[in-house]
Amino acid sequence: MPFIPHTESDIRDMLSAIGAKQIDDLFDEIPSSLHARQAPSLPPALNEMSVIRLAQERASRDPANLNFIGAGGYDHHIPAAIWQLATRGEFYSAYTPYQAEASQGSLQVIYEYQSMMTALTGLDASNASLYDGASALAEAILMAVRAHKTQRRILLPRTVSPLYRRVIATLVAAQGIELVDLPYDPHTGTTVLPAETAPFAALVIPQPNFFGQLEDVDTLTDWAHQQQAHVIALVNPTSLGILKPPGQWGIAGADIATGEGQPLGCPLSNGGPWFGFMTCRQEMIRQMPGRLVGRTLDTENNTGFTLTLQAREQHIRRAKATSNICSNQGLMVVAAALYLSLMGAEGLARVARACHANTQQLVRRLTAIAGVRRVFQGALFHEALLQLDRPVQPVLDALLTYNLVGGLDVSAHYPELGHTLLVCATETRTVDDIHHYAISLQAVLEKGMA
Amino acid sequence: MPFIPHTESDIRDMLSAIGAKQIDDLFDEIPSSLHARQAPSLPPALNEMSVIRLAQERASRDPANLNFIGAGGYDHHIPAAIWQLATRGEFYSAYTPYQAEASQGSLQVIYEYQSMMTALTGLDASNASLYDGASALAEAILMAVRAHKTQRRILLPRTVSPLYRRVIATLVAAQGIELVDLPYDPHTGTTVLPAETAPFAALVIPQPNFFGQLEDVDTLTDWAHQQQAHVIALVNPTSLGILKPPGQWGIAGADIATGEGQPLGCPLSNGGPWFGFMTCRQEMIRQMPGRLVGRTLDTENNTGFTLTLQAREQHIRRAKATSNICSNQGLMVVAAALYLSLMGAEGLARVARACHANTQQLVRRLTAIAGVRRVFQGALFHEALLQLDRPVQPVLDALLTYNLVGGLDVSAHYPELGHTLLVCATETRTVDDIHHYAISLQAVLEKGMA
Amino acid sequence: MKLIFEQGASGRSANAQLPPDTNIDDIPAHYLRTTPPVLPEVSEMDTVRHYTRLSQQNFSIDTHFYPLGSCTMKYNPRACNSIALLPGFLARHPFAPATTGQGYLSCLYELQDILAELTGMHAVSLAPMAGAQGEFAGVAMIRAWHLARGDTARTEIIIPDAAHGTNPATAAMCGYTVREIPTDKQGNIDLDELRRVTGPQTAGLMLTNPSTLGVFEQQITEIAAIIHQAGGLLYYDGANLNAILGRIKPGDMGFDVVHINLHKTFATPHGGGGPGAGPVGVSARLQPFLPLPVTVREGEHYRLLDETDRPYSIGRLSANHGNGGVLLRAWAYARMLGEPGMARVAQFATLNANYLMARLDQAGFDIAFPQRRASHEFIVSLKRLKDETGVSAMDFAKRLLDYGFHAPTTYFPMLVPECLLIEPTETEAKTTLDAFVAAMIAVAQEARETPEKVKSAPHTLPVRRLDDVRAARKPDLAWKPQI
Amino acid sequence: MKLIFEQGASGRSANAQLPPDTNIDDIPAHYLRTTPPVLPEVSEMDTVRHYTRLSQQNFSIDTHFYPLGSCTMKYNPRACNSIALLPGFLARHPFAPATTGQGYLSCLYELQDILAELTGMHAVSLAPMAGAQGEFAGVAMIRAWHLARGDTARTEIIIPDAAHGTNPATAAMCGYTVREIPTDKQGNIDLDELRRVTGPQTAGLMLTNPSTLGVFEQQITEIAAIIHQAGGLLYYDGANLNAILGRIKPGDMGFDVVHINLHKTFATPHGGGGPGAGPVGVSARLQPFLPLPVTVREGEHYRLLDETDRPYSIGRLSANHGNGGVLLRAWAYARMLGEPGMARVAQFATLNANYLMARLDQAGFDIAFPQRRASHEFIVSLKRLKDETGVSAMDFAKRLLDYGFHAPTTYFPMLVPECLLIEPTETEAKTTLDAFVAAMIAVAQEARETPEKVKSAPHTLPVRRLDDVRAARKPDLAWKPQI
Ligand SMILES: Cc1ncc(COP(=O)(O)O)c(C=O)c1O
Ligand SMILES: Cc1ncc(COP(=O)(O)O)c(C=O)c1O
Repeated sequence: MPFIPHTESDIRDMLSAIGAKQIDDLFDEIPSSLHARQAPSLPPALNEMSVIRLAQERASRDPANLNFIGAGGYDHHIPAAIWQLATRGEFYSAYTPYQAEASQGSLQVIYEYQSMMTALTGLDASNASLYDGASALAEAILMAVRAHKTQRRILLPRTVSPLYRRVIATLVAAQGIELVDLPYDPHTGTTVLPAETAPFAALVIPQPNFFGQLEDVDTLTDWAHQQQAHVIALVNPTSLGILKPPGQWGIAGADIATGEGQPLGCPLSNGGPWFGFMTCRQEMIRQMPGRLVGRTLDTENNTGFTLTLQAREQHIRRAKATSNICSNQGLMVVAAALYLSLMGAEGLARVARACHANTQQLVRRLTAIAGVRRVFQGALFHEALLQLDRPVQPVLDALLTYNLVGGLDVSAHYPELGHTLLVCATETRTVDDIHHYAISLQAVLEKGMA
Repeated sequence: MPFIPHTESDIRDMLSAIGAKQIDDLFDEIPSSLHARQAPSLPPALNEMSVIRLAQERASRDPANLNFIGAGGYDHHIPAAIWQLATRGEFYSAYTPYQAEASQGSLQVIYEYQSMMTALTGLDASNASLYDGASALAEAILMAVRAHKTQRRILLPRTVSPLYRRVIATLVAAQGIELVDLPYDPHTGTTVLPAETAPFAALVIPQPNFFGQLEDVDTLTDWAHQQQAHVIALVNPTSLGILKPPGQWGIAGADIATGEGQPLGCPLSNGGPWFGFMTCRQEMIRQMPGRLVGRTLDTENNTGFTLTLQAREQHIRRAKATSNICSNQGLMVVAAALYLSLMGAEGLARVARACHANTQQLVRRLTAIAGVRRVFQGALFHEALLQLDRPVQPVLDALLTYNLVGGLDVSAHYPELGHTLLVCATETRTVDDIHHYAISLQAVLEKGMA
Repeated sequence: MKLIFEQGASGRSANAQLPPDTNIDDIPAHYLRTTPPVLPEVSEMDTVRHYTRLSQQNFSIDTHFYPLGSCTMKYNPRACNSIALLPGFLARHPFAPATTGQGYLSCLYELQDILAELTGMHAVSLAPMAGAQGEFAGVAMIRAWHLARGDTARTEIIIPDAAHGTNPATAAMCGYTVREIPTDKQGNIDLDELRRVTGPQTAGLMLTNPSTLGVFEQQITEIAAIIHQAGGLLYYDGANLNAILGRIKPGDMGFDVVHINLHKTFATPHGGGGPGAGPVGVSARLQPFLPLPVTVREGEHYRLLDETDRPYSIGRLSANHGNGGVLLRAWAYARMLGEPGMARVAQFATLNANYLMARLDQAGFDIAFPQRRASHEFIVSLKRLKDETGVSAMDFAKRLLDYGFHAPTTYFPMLVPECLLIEPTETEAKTTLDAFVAAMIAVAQEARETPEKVKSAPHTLPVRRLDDVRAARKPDLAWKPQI
Repeated sequence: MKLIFEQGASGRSANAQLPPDTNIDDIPAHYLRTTPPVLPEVSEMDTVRHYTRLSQQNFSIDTHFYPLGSCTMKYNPRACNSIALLPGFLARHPFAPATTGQGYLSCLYELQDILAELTGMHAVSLAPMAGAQGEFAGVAMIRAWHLARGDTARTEIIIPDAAHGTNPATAAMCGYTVREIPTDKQGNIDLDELRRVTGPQTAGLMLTNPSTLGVFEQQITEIAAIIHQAGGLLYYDGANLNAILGRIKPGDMGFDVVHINLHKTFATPHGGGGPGAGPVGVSARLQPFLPLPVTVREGEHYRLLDETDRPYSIGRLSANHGNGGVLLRAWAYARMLGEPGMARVAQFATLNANYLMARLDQAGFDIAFPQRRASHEFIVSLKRLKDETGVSAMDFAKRLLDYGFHAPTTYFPMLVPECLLIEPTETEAKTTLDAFVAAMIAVAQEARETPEKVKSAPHTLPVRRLDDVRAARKPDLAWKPQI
C-alpha cells in the first residue's frame, strides 16, 4: 500500500476503537446507490522505480533545444542553490503559514520577498504572490476598478501580450468591466494615446511591451493621472534591474505594478509553476488581493512575522473579498527571494544588460540576412519583433532540425504586420549560440524553405 | 571574487587591525625565492552559468546506455528521497562529528547505520565506513593479521574480484603479508580448499563470488577455523537480504564481514563515491579500523551519541593506529541508512530476489543463442559468467550501437576460461530490456561481427 | 533572525552568479533607473546559510504531524519532485512547438483521463492553478452554459453556510449573487430552505461533499434533483475528494462540474502556500466551455487545443498551461497509486479520521457531530472548555505546537464555535495519532490546571505568541533602509 | 530522538519502493538466511521525517561558522553538487567503455592538469579517496622509487612532531619506521636535529607547509637540501594548501610528492566525515609509479591508463576511479575560480586568519606564535585560562557551541597545551569573524565569572555534555531488538 503506513494489527486495533467491523463500514452513511456505480478504471500501480523510468523515457523525448522564445517566459540562469534550498522539506511540504509561530521560516521569507519587490518596483507594499503574470494583471485591473469606485473602463494597449489580454478577458468578463484596446504606433511599436478622453478607471502600461519595445512610461502615466485614472504598470522584473521603476514613472508614479515573476528563479518548466507579483502604493493596500505578511512583535517584544490584513481575504470577507485567491505560488516566492539575494542589485542589472546586449546582437546578426528586417525602431529591452519575407511557421519548423527553437510566430495576433517573429536572447545565450542561429536561419531561408 | 565576501572597506579595516599595508604583506615570511617562481597558468574563471552549461554539454556526451555490467558496482533503483535528503546542507556540509553535542544528526545516523549493518551481516559491531569495498577488504586483511598475532599469510581465492586483488596487493604490500591464491573448481566456479595446511592468518570468502557463484561458505568457514585462522567474509549487501549472514556461516560464523556498500543507495557515478563497510565480532572491536559511534548519556541522563574507542585511531595512536584512515565516506552512510530504512528487510529481500530472477532470465535468454554458454554450474546470485565463441570485446563494441553496455570482458583476468563475459541484471532491468539484449546479441553474433 | 538585508555589506555579492558586464548605451537615459534597487548585498554562502536556517523554523509535513483540516496535508512523495525536475521537462518553453513536448503532453493527457475517471466526469482541463481558480472556471462554465442557451435570468448561486470562503468569493467574481443556505443539526443541508431559495434565478449550487463539517451530505441525490429541476447546475468543490477517492464519483452524485485540488488529494506539495493546481472536470454538455488549453491525442501525437478548436471555451486562466510542474507531480503520484491505491486513500484517510474522533470522544472532547461518521476529517468544539477555563481554541492550538504538532484548522467552519477541524490524512501511522491524542489530553488538562500556561503558549518556538492586532493596525509590510 | 528502529511497526514498509516479489526456488536452502535481518519497518514518510529532523541537529557550514582548524571548512558551492548529479555523470558504470565516458574523463583530465599546475608537479593521479590515502600513495611511491633503484636500506620516514596523525600512521602502513623531529619555539623544524636523524636509512620526510601550527616553515629550502642530499624524497601533506594556493607551489619548495585534499582546498563537501579525495602529484622521476588509473588524452579521445601502460605503478587504491563525484565537484570549483580566483583563496584565507588572530590577541588571548604571521589558521592556547579558572579548552569549545559557533579544533596539534586551532577560511565575512571574536571574549569572561556555566556547557543543544568515558568503557555500538 504505497504511502499508507497501516499494519494489519493497526487496522484491527483502530477499527475496534471505533467499534466498526471493517473499513467499509465507515462509509455506511453514503447512500448505497452511490456505491453501486462503476469503479474507476485506472492504470495499474507502478512502484517508484518504474514510474521514474517511465518519466525519464518521456522527459528524454522532449529535446533540449536552444531556445530563442521569450514572450513572457525567459530562459535565465537559475543559480544552483535556489532549488536545492527551495525543495527542502520545511519549505516544500509546509502550507500557508496560518500558525505564525510555527512558520517563521516561510513568513520571514515572504516578508523579505515583499521587501525586495517593493524595492524593485519603487512602490510601498507587495503581496505574497498571485498565480501568474496574466492573472495578476487581471487582479490588478479588478483592484483598480475597486479603488476607482466610479469607472469600470480599462485602457489596455495592444502592446500587452495577446495571451495576457485573453486571460484578462476571461477573468474579468462577468464583472461588467469594459476593456478598451489602445493602438500602437506602426513605426515605434509603442502605445498611442487615444484622442478621446471618456473617463476610465485605469490605463495598463507594459514596460517593456510585448514587442520588446520600451514605452514612454512617463508621458503615459502623467496622461492617465490627468484623466483621474490609475496606472497599472505591467513590468518584467529583470528589466527593473536597469529600467526606471514604476514608482518613479511620470510625476506621481504608477499606482500598481504587476507582472510575471518567472524570470526570478523559476524554470521554464513548460509554463509553470511561475508566479504573479503585485505591488502598490500605501493607500491601496486594503484593495490588494492575496496574502500579506507583516512584521510584528511577540509577547516578549521580539520581532516576528505573521499574515496580516486578512480582512481583505475570502476566508474572512467571503463574497466581498478582494479576490477568491487562497493557495498562491508560495514556493516560487522562496525561489525569488533566493534569486534576488544571490543576484543583488548589481547582478540583476548585469543580467538585464547582458540580455539586452545579446538581443541587440541577435537582431544585428539576423537582420543582416536577406528577407529579415526589424519591424520597429526605437529602444528595446530583450526582445525584438522581426519580419520575414515569408510565412514564419515553416521557417521555425525547419530551424528545429538545427536544434533551434527560433522564436514565436506572432503573425496571427498582429496580421497587419505581416510575417512576424518575436525573438529573445537572454544572458544564457552565448556568442556561439547566436552565431548558430544566424547561420541556420540563413541556410533555411536560402534553401528556399517554405 | 567568487565565494569571497570581502568588501573593499572590510579589507581596509582588517588590514589596519592587523597592522599590515596590503594583503601581500601577510606572506612576507615566505622566502622570496618561492614567490619569484612562475605563477600557475590556469583556465580563466567561469561564472556558475557557464560552468554548468559546460558540464551539461560534457555530461550529455556520456550516453545513458542500458547497462548489464555488475562486477562490483550495481545498477539499483535509488529511492528519490535518498539524495534529496542526503544533500541537505546539514549533512552535506558538516564534517566528522568531533563536537558530538553539535552533531547529533550525523552521529545518530551513523549509529543507526552501524545497527543496520550488524543486523545485515549478523555480527556485533560495525564501523562508520571505509573508502570502498576493495580497500575495506585490505583493511580487513590487516585487521585479521593484527588480531591473529602470529601469522601473516592470507588465503585469497581467485574467485575474489581481480581488481580487488590488485588493490589488496597495493595496500598490504609493505607489511610483509603473504597473499596466497586459492584456485576455483572449473565446473562450479567456487573455491577449492588447498591440500596443504601451512598456517595462515585468515581466509577470505567471497559470497557471491566474482563469477556470481555461491560459495559453500559453511564448509570454508569451518575449515579455516579448524586451522586457527580468521574468516573474512566479502559480501554483497543486497544479497544479504536473502543469503545467510556471515555471522551464521558454519559453526562459529565469520569473524569479519566487509564489502562494497554502493548497492545501498549510491549511484554508479563512474565508480565513486561509494563506500566500504566492515563489521566484526565483539572481541575484535579494538582492532577495527575507522570511526565508531557509540550510544551514551549526557549529564542529564538523556541518550546521545558520540565518537568512541578513538584510541584505535591515528589522531591518538599515530604510527600504532589500526589504520591511517581519517576522512571516510560519511555521506554515503547517510544514503545507506536511508536506503535500508526505506527498503526494510522485506524490500531488500525483494530486490535481491528480483536481481536473481532477472539474471536467471538473462542467462536463459542469452545462452539460448548459438555460441553463448554459461561457464559454471551451480547456484548464482545476480551475476553469471558466459563464454562466447569469439573474442568478447568486439562483441561488446558492437552492442554499444544497440545502446547496450553488455557486460564486462574478463577474458584477460581468467585466460584459462576462454572468451568470457560477466553479466548482471538487477531489479532495474525489465523484461523488455532483457529481450532487447537477447535479440541484439543474436543480431551481433549472426552478423558475424568480430 | 536578522533579515537578509541586515546581513550584507555594501559591495558584497555572490560573485559567481554575475554575468560579465555589458554596455547598454543605446538605451536613452530617461528609460533607465537612476539609483539601484535596495536588494540584499550578500555572498552566496550568506544566502545559503540564511535560508537554510530560516527553513528550520518551519513546521512541515516532512518534520511534523500537520492535521490541518480541509487542507489534506499528506506525505508528498519525493519521487514526484525528482520527476518534475527532470531536465527534459524543466527546460522546455511553453510556446515551443508541441513536437518538442510530446513526453510532457503525454503525461498531461493521461492525467486528464485519470481525473475524469475518478470524478466520473466526461472531460477535464488542467488549466486552473489552484482550487479557487478551478472554482472560477467551474462557475464561469455554468454561466457560459446558461448564456449560450440564451438564459440570462439566472443571477444567483446557492452556497451552504459551511462552505469555504473561496466559494462565495468565486461566485461574486463570476458576477453572481450568493444565496446562503443553512446546515441542520446533522451537518446536512436544510432541504426545505434549499427548495425555497431555488428557482428560475438559480444558476447553480456549489457544494463540498463530504462537507467542511467532516460529514457526507446524504441527501445529495435529492439536492441534485432540486437544482436540476430548477434548471441549475451543480458545482462540486473537490477540496475533500480525498475522503471518497476511488470509491464514490462526484459525477454519480449528479454534479455537472468538479474541481480537484491536486495539492490536497494528489499529494503535490503545498510549498508554504502554493503552487497548487485545481483541474476542472465537466459533464459532456459543458465540455465545449472548458478552459484552455486542453491536451488531446491525435494518433501518436499530442497537442494543446486552442481557441480555434474550442470557440466556446470560457478562455484562458493563465498565459501558459497552468502549473505544469505541479501537474507532473500529480501524474507521478497517480501512476504510483494506480487503481487499487486510489480507493485505499479514501479508506485509510477515513479510518484515521474516525479512529482519532473515537479516541478524542472517549477522552472527553466534544465532537461536533458525534452521531455521524467522520469523513476524512472531523470537528472538535472547545466551547465548553473555553467557558470553563477561558482557554480558547486559538490558545489550545498554540499549545499543541509546543507538543510538536501543527495545530488543526481553527475557527473554520465558522458554524461550530471554538472549533478545531482535524484531518489526519491516510499517510499518518497509528503511533502518530496516538501521540496526538495524548497531547490533546495533556493540553486539556493543562487548560484546567494551569490555564495561563496554555493562554501564553507557545513557549518553545522561535517566537512567543505574536501580536496580530499590532500587525494589522500598523502594517509593516516591507523593510526599508534606515536613512 | 527515538531511533528509526523504535519508530516502526511490524509489517510497515515504504511500499512504493518494493519491487514485485519473485521466486528463487532454484537457490538451495543452505545458502539462504532463515530469519530476516532486523531492519527498520517504517513508511517512506517516517523515513523522510526522521532524517530531516535528525539533520536539523547538526551544525554545518550551511548553518554555522565552522572554524575547525586543519579542516578548511569553506563554503561548498551548490553548483558543484548540481554538476556532479547530472544524469550523464551519475548513471555511468565505471567499467563501461571509455567511449561512453568522454565527458567525464575530459573533466578528470583537466583537473589533473590544474592540480599539477597549482602544485608545481609534473603529473597527477586522482585515485586516492582521501588525504590519508593520498599520503599512502605518496609514501608508497617513495618506497617504490627507492626499491626500483635497488636501494633497500631506507627504512625510516622523518616526520615533525606537529604532524597530523595520518602521517605517522601512513608511514607505518608503508612499512617504515617513523623518526619524529621536534619543532622549535618559532614553530619551525629543528634543523640540527633534522641533520642528525637524516642519513642513508632515510627514505623521506613528510611535511605540511604551512604546518599544522599555522605558520610557514621558512627553512624549507634548506630542509629539502638536507633530505635530498641524503638520498631521501620529500612528501608534501597538502592539507594546508589553501594557505598558499595559486601563490606558492610545493614543487618550487623542493617537494617530490604532494597530495591535495579536495574536500578542503577545493571546497568539495565534507559530508559529515567524507567522502573526500586526495589526488597525488609527483615530480617527473616519480611519474611511472603513480597509482592507477590516470587519465590521458590521445588526440580527441580520453582514456584511463592501466597496468599495461604503467607497469611500475604502485597499483590501485580502489576498484574503480576513486571518488568520481567528488572529483567532478572539485573540477567545477576549479573552473569557477580560474586563474585569479586561486590566488585569492590564499590571500583571503590568510587575511581572515591574521585578522582573527590580531583581534583575539588584542582581546587578551594567548596566541601560540604571536611573533609569526598566521597562515590560514593559527593557535590560541587556553593554558593560562585553565590554570586560573579550571576551564579547559574542551569546556571553552563546548560553550562556543551555545553561542552558535562550531568549535575550533581542540587539542591538536598536541604540542600546544589547551589549544584551539582556528581556521576561518576565505569564505567567511568580517561580520562573522567579529561576532566570533565577541563570543570568544564573552566565554572567556564567563570562564572567570561563572566557570561552572562553561564547564557544564553546552546548555542549548539537543543534548547536554555527553559522557565519552562511559561510551568507551561499555561500548554500545549497535541497537539490538529487546527480546
Ligand atoms: C473546501 C475548500 N474549497 C476550496 C479551497 C480553495 O483551494 P485553493 O487554496 O487551492 O485555492 C480550499 C482550500 O483550502 C478548501 O479547503
Ligand atoms: C594536516 C592533515 N593531514 C592529513 C589529513 C588527512 O586527510 P583525510 O582526512 O582526507 O584523510 C588531515 C585531515 O584532517 C590533515 O588535517
